[in-house]
Amino acid sequence: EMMTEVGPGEGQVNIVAWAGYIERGETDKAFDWVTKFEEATGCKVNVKTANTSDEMVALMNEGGFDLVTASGDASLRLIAGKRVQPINVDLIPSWSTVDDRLKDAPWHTVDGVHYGTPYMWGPNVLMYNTETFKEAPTSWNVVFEEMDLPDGKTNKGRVQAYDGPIHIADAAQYLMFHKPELGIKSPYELNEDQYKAALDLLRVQRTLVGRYWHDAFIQIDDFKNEGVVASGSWPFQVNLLKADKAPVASTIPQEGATGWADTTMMHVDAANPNCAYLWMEHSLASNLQSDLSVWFGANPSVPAACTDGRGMQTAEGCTANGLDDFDRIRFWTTPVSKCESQGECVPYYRWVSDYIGVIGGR
Amino acid sequence: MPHAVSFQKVSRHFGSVRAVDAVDLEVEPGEFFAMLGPSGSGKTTCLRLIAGFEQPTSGHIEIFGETAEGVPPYRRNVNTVFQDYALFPHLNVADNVAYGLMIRGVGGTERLREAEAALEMVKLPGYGARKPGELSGGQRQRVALARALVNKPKVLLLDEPLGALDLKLREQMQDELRLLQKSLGITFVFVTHDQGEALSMADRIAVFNHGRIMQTGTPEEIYRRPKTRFVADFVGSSNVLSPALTQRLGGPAEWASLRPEDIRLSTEGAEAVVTATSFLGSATRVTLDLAGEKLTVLHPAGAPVPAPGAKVRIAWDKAALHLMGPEA
Amino acid sequence: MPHAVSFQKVSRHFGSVRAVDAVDLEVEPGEFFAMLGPSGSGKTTCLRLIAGFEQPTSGHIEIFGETAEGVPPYRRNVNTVFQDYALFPHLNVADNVAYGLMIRGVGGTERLREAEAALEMVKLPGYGARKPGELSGGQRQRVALARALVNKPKVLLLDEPLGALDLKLREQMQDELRLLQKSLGITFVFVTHDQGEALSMADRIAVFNHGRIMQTGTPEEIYRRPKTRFVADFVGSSNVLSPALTQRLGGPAEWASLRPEDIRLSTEGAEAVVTATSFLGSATRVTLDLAGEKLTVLHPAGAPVPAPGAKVRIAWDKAALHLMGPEA
Amino acid sequence: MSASALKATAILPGRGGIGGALSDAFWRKPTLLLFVLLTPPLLWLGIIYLGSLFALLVQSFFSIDEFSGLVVREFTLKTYGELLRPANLDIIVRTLTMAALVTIASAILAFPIAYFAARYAKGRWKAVFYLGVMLPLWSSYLVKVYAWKLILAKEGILTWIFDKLHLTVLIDSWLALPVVGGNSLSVSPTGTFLVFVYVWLPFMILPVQAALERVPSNLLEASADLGAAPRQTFLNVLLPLALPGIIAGSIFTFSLTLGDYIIPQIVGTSHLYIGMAVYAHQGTAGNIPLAAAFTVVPVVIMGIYLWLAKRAGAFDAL
Amino acid sequence: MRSDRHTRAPLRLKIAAGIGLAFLHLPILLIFLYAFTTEEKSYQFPPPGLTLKWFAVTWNRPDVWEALGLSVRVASISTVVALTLGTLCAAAISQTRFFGREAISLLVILPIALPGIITGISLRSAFNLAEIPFSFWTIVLGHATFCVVVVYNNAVARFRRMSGSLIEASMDLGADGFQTFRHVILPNIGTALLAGGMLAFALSFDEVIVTTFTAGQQATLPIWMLEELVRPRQRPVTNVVAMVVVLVTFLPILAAYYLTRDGDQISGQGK
Ligand SMILES: Nc1ncnc2c1ncn2[C@@H]1O[C@H](COP(=O)(O)OP(=O)(O)OP(=O)(O)O)[C@@H](O)[C@H]1O
Ligand SMILES: Nc1ncnc2c1ncn2[C@@H]1O[C@H](COP(=O)(O)OP(=O)(O)OP(=O)(O)O)[C@@H](O)[C@H]1O
Ligand SMILES: NCCCCNCCCN
Ligand SMILES: [Mg+2]
Ligand SMILES: [Mg+2]
Repeated sequence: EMMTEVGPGEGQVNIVAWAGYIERGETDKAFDWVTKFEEATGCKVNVKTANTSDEMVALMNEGGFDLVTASGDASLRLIAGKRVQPINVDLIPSWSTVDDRLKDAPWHTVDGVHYGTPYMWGPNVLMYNTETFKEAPTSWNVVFEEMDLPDGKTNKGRVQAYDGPIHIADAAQYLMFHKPELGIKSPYELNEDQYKAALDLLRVQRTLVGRYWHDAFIQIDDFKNEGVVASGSWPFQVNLLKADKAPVASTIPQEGATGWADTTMMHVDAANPNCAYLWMEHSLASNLQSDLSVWFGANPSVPAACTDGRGMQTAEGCTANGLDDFDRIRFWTTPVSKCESQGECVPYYRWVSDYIGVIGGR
Repeated sequence: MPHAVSFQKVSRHFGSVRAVDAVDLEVEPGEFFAMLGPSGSGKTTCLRLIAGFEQPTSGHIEIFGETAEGVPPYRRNVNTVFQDYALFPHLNVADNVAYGLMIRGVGGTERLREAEAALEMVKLPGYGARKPGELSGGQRQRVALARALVNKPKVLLLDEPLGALDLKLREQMQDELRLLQKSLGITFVFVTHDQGEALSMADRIAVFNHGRIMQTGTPEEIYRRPKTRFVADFVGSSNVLSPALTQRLGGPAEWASLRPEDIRLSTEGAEAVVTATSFLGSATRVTLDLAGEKLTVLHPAGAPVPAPGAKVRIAWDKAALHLMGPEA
Repeated sequence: MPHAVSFQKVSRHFGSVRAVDAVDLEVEPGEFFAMLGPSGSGKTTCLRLIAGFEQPTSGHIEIFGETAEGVPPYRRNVNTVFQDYALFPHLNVADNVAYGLMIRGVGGTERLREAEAALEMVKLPGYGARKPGELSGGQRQRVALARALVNKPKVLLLDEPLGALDLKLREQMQDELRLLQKSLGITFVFVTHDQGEALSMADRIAVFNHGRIMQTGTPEEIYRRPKTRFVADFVGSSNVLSPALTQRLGGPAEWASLRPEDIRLSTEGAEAVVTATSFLGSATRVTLDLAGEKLTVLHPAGAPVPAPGAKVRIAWDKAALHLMGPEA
Repeated sequence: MSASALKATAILPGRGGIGGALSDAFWRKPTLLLFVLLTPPLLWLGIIYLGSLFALLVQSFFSIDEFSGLVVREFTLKTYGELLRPANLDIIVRTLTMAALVTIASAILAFPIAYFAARYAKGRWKAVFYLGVMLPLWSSYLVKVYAWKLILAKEGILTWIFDKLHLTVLIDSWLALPVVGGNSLSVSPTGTFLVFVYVWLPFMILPVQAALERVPSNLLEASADLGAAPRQTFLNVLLPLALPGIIAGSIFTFSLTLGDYIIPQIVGTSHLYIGMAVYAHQGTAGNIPLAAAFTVVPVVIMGIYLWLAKRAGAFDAL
Repeated sequence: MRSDRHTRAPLRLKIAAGIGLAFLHLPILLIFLYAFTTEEKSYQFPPPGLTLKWFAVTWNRPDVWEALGLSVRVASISTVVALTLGTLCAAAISQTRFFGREAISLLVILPIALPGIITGISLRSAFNLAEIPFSFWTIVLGHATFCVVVVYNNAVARFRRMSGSLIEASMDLGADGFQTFRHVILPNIGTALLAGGMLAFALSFDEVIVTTFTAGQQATLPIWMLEELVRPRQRPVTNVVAMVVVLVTFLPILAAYYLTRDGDQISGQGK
């Protein structure tokens, strides 16, 4: 049921996307990669913002959308649930320009079949307040363990964590570094003991966190108005806060970082398949990759976007965003029970309910 | 000429309640007919059967010779003056009165003219522009009357129309209503539980109890020759004598009634003890204990009133003792 | 012994309305005192001044010799039976009656016992568990009475307590109330606009009009010797004769009152025309036209009733003509 | 007049036409009228609304496939097992506690306003009170909630005011309390509570005022007459008689708190409430069966609540 | 009229009522204040400066008009539906007696007594099951469902106060069922329907939760506000919108108050 040709556009395309992924110049006039597309193709772009991978899966399960910018922890679920359709890369002329590291990435390629076009990837950084931290913190411990921060005050109530079960992986990665005896190979593949250790760490974190962040913009607000000084975050928030002249910066501490690599995937029942294909091509072929990587502070899936001058990105910018750190980042992926590294792992559904429990104080 | 209203074995039951129970009734054209009876005796239900708000459970109703069953109220040439007047609060007095004409499609000026004429008839000329809320109880009652009369109904039904008025106003309205009825010649069927009102106003009275008619007759008949203990008791606070007492007083062993105003305090006759006296203005009511039964005497004004506890003798005209048979 | 209630030049004004206007009043201990008057004449306001719901604009009030101004209702040993009873709908009958005791901290069993005793007194034993909504009007009235009496007040105020009851029940309650008052010896102050009620129940009556007391006296005084036209007219439907008519009939040129029951249809005397007759049961009311003035005669039962239009002559005892002076 | 009155017939012809015929039919068969009246609302509420509700509740007996997140349509009690896990019981208890506290606080705050409006405010003042309650009801719920965020934030208005008054210590010591405290007012259960009370308060005032307006003033006089001081009258007469109104209002405050997910998300500590849990399981996690199982909780609670309220006569006061 | 037996309120009551009203209104004044702030990204207190420019900005934002238009249309249609269903139900309940009356009054109250999120997700999952795509009408369906009750309550209360004999009086005077409805029932319950309708409109106009579940991709004003508040572009614009809504509704609320008050007086005059 893969499409074999792209016909004329249907007039619109409905996309589920992460905050900051699809901009039409409303927040900042300079960042607009939608208007020209709409003018050129006649496909009006409707965006529904989702805050977590789970929301994306839920929205796609419910239907009514053509495309989704799914991260690795959502993409495989969508494929397994038959919510997305195989992509005919022959209908996307710019496919060849895609980063080779991403072309056959396992989070969108199953049994050699492609289920989407790579969109963008990047790390989950540690955002911090530069007035509190004169120097960048070197460890994630500022958000995991109770301590006094450089300004002499405790970190209690002044740090945040992501309100999504996938944050368990951040804890696991922290333990990988600090408790090698647990034998964690991948933060997404945890046996019962490793999993328990991660939850225990998160329970400590709960005592430090006043409010978890769920929405990028609310996190921005909390950094401004609620005295939050450190949190796992996305480069996007860092960029926006900096633009508002807020005293923040970001870093990837010694333990490394989890990250995301997102794929534009198409719904099995997409009502607007032609516009969807046109968008996928647009996402690789235009200024989009370049501007997006500046705007969000992450890396394009088309390496040429760093250098070919179609958008604002530069080679230095790409390097700063970590284009060369691909191998250091552990990309979000859905934990499954039959895991490669140790046979039997705690599956994702338990992550979901247990993380709710941890936030609830259990 | 057919009867104005005729009931043939009409019953109206609500579940197990026999509100109206096999009633035969005839109201003559042009008559002022009163239905009298205690609360819950079925008077209102009878009226509603005539108006068409209730359907008989069984029996047959005719209005001026025409079958009434199955005819909705709005097709009966019969109008009602409701106990609470039921004036339309959103319409002014003139529009209230003209309502029936408006429904029948009478034009604006024409119907307002007729409404004004009707208001004049009830002595409320020039009140047309007021809202019902701005009228006193008696005035509202007249508007309700005008609203019904303007339609020239063949029968006018009135459900305790004077119940809410105070004494003075009530007496005045009684006189006016009667005058109006006589001058218009419309058949009035009038419901009341006030025996005085029924006696003073009606040409004929039907006394109701438990959904049945106990007696029908002129006020004099009802008052002087009650057929049953109930009627004697209910109409004017009569003394009802048990067969034993009647016999003791020299009559046959039958139930009897003896009007308080027919008893004289005298020097001879049966002896009784005064238990209470109560000044009524035009007379004094003296309550006696006669051989263990209570007896009321209406003692004319002027004469000296015996004190409670005094022994008195009582007398009456033979004719005043009305016999009702051994089983009344 | 001080007066039970004493008003000295008491006024209560609402803005420009003089609800009570410089009233002097004395109620004696143990008396059954009635306040009679038309609607809006200030009776309720007087009662509320005694109960403490209103404060006088000027003047002085004493209750059993103690100054009442400034004392809140809940500190006056006076209880009220409200016109619409004001029973607490959320409490059952027993708790309603026991309310005052509960407030005073009387224990549960004790106060329920007393409440039951009070209910017995008003002939409602065993009704304690019902809610007020499940009682008839007369029963509610009795509960309100029991609720007030259980506190053994020094003065009991009753604001038209029988107004909402129907005729039969009203008469019965009148008798019961009087008996109760006499047996308990509590001072009753009773408001009514029904002259019959006031006459038959009270030891003394104050007749109100426009916020002022027109006359105070025993029922007989009020009825037979009204001081003013207003009193004569309001108390019992008396004939009020203009000075001109009085003179024509052989009296001085003064206002006079002449009771309908004191007039006889006779063969001699002034000539008048019958305009209407109305059967009252114990008598017939005959309306006459005498030289253009309306005159009512109470014609005893039994005697033949003249037809409307007939010419009759009328007579009365000299003493029956009550003169009220040229300016009454 | 009398002559023409005697000429007319006693029974008049009908109006004719469809209207006339229909009117006659309705009169003859009142059940037909009842049927016509009730069909549209029953179709809408009885079939569509209750049908949907029922369909949702049925889904609580399904489960989801753990990997793909798709609903497995087979009967199971597994989802209820999940609902009864301690973390979820926490959510239920937390929500019920909050709803109860919000309801009580609203009642306490609403009473004086309603009482004043019902008994003392007259003429223009009555209108002022009416507007005073209706306007907040008409102002955007969301904007109000965000205004509170502004008020309660660590860098917010309350802090600013208390700072100017040199009373910051008051806020700080309150925030230091366990359970109710937190990092700042807007990140504490206290904040959530305040905003809930604020937003639902008008829903309590209106029915309480209606109930108080229906208390005849002579009952209060009767109470005073029987010796009750104002406080005793309040406790023994006014409060019991206003109770149906309070219950009617509490239907709103309680149920709105039970289901709201926006307020605790914007002002709160990330601890879940039932509304948030339902929203998260439905929207974020796509776990419709668990979301449905969660909704059973308010449905059961409100069912019992409504039944009790109906018995207390609260529906008349709504 | 002597409802005013108590002339003066106790001071403590006045203070408590005053505090309550202040609590209700100070945050609203704040909303008004921030409609004029010069700071556009985030709020700070006190505002750095005041300006009127946001009114112009708001006026020129097409998304505001779109959302407003949708909200007005949804609320109007929902109100019409609620008026119809609520009046029918109220008429049936108060004019007739039948088995299941109690159940119906419960049924009508249920949608507002159950949290909105339940109404929302029930309808949403029903739409899914029935494969009904989201549309204007799915929003109306959700809103009208919980609006019925406010109309119903107002109408039932008015019916209860309306003397039962009015309808009989009308029929007695020759008006059939439809004429009676047109000339007596409607004028008498009119103001109650108006008040109920206004409340229904208000509820619908401001509903977030049910809309979230039944709107799909459409943005009513509250949904627009939610988006705007979470991801602010020009923060004061939301305040301007909120403020204008309050001011624009001021007069109709006042009008409804006087209308229904008069209605109560008329129907309460029966003594
Ligand atoms: N619609 C009804 N449903 C059930 N019972 C009814 C109905 N209408 C009347 N009844 C009962 O029928 C009986 C007669 O009622 P009706 O109203 O005719 O009495 P009434 O003589 O007019 O009394 P009142 O003087 O109190 O008005 C009463 O017992 C009453 O309760
Ligand atoms: N609170 C008040 N405010 C203004 N006017 C009042 C008030 N209370 C009574 N009045 C007026 O004072 C006058 C006397 O009223 P009051 O209630 O004492 O009369 P009443 O004799 O009891 O009449 P009714 O027989 O109608 O009960 C009336 O004109 C009344 O309108
Ligand atoms: N004024 C808006 C508050 C939202 C209330 N919504 C009630 C709907 C309940 N289903
Ligand atoms: Mg009756
Ligand atoms: Mg009075």
